[in-house]
Amino acid sequence: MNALEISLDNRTANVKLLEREGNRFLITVDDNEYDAHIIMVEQGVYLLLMDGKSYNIELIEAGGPKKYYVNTYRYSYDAEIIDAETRYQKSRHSDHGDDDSVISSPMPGKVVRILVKEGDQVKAGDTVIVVAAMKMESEYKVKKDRIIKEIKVREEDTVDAHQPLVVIE
Amino acid sequence: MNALEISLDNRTANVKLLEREGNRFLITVDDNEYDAHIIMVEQGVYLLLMDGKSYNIELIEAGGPKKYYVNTYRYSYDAEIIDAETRYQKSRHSDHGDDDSVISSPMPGKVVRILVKEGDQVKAGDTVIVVAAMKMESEYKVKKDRIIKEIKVREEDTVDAHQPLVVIE
Amino acid sequence: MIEKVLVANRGEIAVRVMRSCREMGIVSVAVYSEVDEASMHVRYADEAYYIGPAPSAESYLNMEKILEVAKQCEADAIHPGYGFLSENATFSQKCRDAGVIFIGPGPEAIRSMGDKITARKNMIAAGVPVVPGTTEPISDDSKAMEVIREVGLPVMIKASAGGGGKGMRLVKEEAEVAGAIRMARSEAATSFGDDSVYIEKFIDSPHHIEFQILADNHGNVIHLFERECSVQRRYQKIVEETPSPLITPDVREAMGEAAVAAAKAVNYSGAGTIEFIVDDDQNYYFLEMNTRLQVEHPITERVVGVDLVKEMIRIAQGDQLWLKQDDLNQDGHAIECRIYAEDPDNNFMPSPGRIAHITEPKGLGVRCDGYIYKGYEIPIYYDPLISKLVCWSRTREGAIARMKRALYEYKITGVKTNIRFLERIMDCPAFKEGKYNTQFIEKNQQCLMGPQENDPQNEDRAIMVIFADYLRKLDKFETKVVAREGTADWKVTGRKKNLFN
Amino acid sequence: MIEKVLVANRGEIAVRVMRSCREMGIVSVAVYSEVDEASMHVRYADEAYYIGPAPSAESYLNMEKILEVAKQCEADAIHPGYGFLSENATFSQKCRDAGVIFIGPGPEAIRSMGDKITARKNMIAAGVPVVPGTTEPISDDSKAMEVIREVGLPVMIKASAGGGGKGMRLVKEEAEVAGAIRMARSEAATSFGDDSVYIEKFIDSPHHIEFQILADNHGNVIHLFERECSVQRRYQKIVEETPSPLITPDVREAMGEAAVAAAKAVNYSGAGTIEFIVDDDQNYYFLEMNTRLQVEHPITERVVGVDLVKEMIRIAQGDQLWLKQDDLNQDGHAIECRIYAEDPDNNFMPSPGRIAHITEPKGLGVRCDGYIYKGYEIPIYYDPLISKLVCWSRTREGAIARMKRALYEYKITGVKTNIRFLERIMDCPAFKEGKYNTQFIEKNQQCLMGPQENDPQNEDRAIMVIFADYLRKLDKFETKVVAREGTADWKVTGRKKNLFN
Repeated sequence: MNALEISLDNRTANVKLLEREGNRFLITVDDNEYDAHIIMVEQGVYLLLMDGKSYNIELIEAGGPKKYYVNTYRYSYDAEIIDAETRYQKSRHSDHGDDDSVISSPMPGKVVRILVKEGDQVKAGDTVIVVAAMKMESEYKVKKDRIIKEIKVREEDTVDAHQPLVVIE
Repeated sequence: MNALEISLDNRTANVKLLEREGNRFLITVDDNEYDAHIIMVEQGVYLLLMDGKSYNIELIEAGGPKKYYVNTYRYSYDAEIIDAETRYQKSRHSDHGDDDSVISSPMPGKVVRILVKEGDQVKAGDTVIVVAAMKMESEYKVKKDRIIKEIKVREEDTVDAHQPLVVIE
Repeated sequence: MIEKVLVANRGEIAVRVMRSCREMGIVSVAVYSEVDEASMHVRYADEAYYIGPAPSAESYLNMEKILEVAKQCEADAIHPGYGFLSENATFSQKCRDAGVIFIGPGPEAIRSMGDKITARKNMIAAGVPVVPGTTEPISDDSKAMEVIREVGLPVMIKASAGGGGKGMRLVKEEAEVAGAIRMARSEAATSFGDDSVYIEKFIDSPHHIEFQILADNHGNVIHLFERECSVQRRYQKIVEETPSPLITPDVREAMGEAAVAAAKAVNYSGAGTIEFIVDDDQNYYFLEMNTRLQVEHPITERVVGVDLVKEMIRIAQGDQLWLKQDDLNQDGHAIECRIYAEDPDNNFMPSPGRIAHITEPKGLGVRCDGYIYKGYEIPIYYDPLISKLVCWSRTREGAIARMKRALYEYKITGVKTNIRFLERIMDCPAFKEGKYNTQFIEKNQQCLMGPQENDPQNEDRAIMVIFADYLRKLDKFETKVVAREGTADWKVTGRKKNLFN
Repeated sequence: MIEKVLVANRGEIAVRVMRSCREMGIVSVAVYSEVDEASMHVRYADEAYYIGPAPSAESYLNMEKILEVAKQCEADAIHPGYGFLSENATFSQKCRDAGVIFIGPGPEAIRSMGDKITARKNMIAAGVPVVPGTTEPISDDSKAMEVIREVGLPVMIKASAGGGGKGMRLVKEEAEVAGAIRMARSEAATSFGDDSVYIEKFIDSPHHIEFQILADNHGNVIHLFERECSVQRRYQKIVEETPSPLITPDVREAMGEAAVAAAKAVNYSGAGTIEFIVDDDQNYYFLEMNTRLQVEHPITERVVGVDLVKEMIRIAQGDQLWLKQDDLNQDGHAIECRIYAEDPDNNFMPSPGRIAHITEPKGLGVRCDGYIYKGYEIPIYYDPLISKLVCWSRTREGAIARMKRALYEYKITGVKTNIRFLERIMDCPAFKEGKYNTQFIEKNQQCLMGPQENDPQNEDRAIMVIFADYLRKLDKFETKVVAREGTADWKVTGRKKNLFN
């Protein structure tokens, strides 16, 4: 987890954590290295102290824990954390808006919740299964109206990457 | 859950929910019946509308989800929810500060977390097991330094009231 | 003596009225619509009653229901705030009939100022200058042409019952006259149910300057000086200040006297505002009277040192004005910025939604009259005004500097606001020099809407904070859910304490 | 020109100084101790530097470290706020030596006012009335007896280097004199490293009235009228107001002139306060000078219309005073209440801790200068002052009413505060009538500390809200963790919608 991509409006930056001690972070953002204190002073309100300067930056979750709306003093940005899970979800979304016939997780994880039974009719956008992977819960949804054909796992199961979890038709 | 006791400083009141629809509550407090809108406007900040009057009441959790410090305009109170679980805990605390040799839950529930292994040495006040019962998580602790003799359940197990969970010595 | 006041309004103005009630020891009563149960005016009031569904017509404009609540809770008086029922003669009448004091003028005064032609006639009779034009509704096109030739083109065709830009037509050439009158008439009929229109000479790029007046029920009228309201966008005021940087003391005195005469001409009672349009040579013409408290009243309160709501309540209960004209003077300079939930980068579209976080400006010379709070959901049904930020200083320069400081401190997340846009107004040379008129926004587009420059350093800081937040979430998540399954790399890294001294 | 100011302080005063810096376009620099990383002054500042561990001696009193930061960040000047290094002549000297402007008087003026005997001598020479007593340190007991017989018992034995009640002894009978001198001397030696003591006539139940002055480096001195500071508890001011309800215009003028003379006598520069004790007959005596900004300066700012911090900065950079004595007058009435994190029901013990929730008062005539925010942890290391609530109105009565309204609005949960105690002061007849002196708190115990009456209805409401909160938690918990395992009874109950219309 010490390296990932973060998109900010049209830019995508590579971010890497080199060192951390409490609120102090050594981070590279693309080619720039920074040594900063980053303190959450109120819920979603951050104070960044760096090179003696004091900056106030506020974050709002914008639909999920990995999407943000960021307010700095004069600029606001839409941002997104792009980790392996996001990339996978994105690649799935790019294929003509259709579902795979098997729902799986791109990473090893643990089944948190199964929201359907075999034979259920689900609607486009319904969440079928929730998997905790990469230490975050991820919801897996269908893109069109579907029928749940088979559920291959149970809640609390530990699952491998790409292991079939739910079969739909 | 529609009836329980709430202590407020030195008073203990019987509270009963008669009806509820959204923010509207029909409640009896001891012998008085009230029809009130109770709205959480901010985290811990409540607006109570009753008989046309508007009251602001703020709650702070004071060591656990069942203990409160309550601020009304001119008065502040220490308060505690006394449900079956609390009563049980209290009764246990009253017996000379010693542990039972078997830890159990007074109500049916589900084991959320077991924090010890058999043979572990635990210190006075350590939490041994967490059980979700009465829809709240309750921690069960030892009162003195103990050794864990036997663990009779596993995490996620559903347990009955008074079923032995952990044996200590 | 008024002991209980029902505030027939919501938002910042309802809270503001209740504050004065509380200081006077008066019980305040809120009324609220379905979506306003947790709104600040309900939280602030001593009593609160539900009056109907969210749409104004079914709640805040529901006269019968509001009067019913007033009777039921035994309110002595109703304060209408601004907007909603505040300039409704029928409501003022209904209050009178129901034996509840309407804190504002009687229905007669509202009516005679509400109909623009009647108002013009009254003003002419009282010796108050009006914009040259007709004094009677236009009967036919040839009569109209006569007037137009007299006052000269361009002219405005206006609806007598009008307001807010509706039923208005600008005419630049004689050929357009007949069509313009027809269209204005039709729009007026649709909007106000009255197709009377009249003609006024069009004054290009005027200043908009208004005078605050107070009139009691004993014939005493005073004015509390002017407010310069020329910073407007689509007839909507954004920034107001007092004193006006345009007018000289002589003109101020004359306009003040005209304002008092205007109020006297209609037997006015309560707080009211006489709006003038003023050209660059300080010629001033009566435009209309707002027979209520204005949004921008706080700048007058600060510079004159008067609580206008308290005065309104005292007048309503029959007190004589305790302030005399000679007691009053303008002390220092005050500016108001209106904070709206709107998106300046997207044609100022309203931006309702939930407030994620709010930090309001404070300190010396700052007043922030708002009503939203963290977690509050701004409803889609009402005005997008969030608050009014008022800054005072001994000098105009100092007041602008203070406003910039206050706008810097003001942080709202969750909805878009015009705060940064207001900062650009404060930085605009035309504003700083006090040389602006109602064309200010149009004329200073470059200065006000300049493109955001990219700042990669600022981007990097935002990225770092997002990263830190993500790590914090993982941290929390790990502790909560997948704890004791091994320690992630980054935490091990964090433990290498020796690397940081 | 000062372009960057390091604020060598924390809490509300650091934020307040930075606000004025920002309005002047000056870059502000915060310094912070280990526990203050997330404190408001760090968040507010443009720049922020760590200076050491939590105890003041290792951070906010660490002159070398603060000067090192000032040099490093190229600050032009240091504002010391109040407390900490603000009246430290050595620090003023060190700043001078380091080429950094100390925003305050030079070391000479601080020293000559810091030593009480020297100050007395200077005042006598300048014709400023002082409390009858010695002008030299007491050499022996017989000399002391001579003075005591001259001024008459009771007297106070005071430490020359003293302040804040330390090294003070009240003597009522001749037999106590020798012992009192010995004890005062010993306490003074321990506390201040200087055992010089002197004698002053004891004035019973005096008023404490101070004058604000401003002096530039060009010999110009003005005063900004008085502040009445008699509401004290253990020598700690709680409520201040201006104008004083005690003194008449004649006495005010004479005291103002004395204050100016006092400042001139020590070649004072910057903002300072001359403290007087005043008896019921309005006889006034110089008590001491505070050579810094006072906590209670905002009431003067409001009534006189001056930003004192800005004036301090202008003076420090060598500007001439732009305000003349004749420009100044007292407009209306202002009251300050000091909000402390303390428990009035438990002997005013400090109550540090985490702020669970805060609602600050706003609106017309209210200024709330604070620094805490929701989630902020008030540290145990520093002053328990949370904020200063300042209310203004045209009249004293109006200011009290407004203060009561503001205190009503002020809600802080998580730590105990003195807010309700302050409300009781506002309600106390002696205060309302303006007839009080420094014995006010002691004399009005019944009115101020009256026992809380039980209110069963209020209890019931609290209980209902707790119940609702508990149900909400269950609701949430059920949805999250044990969902889909069946529906609890109370939810079924909730669904019987028909019972509610």
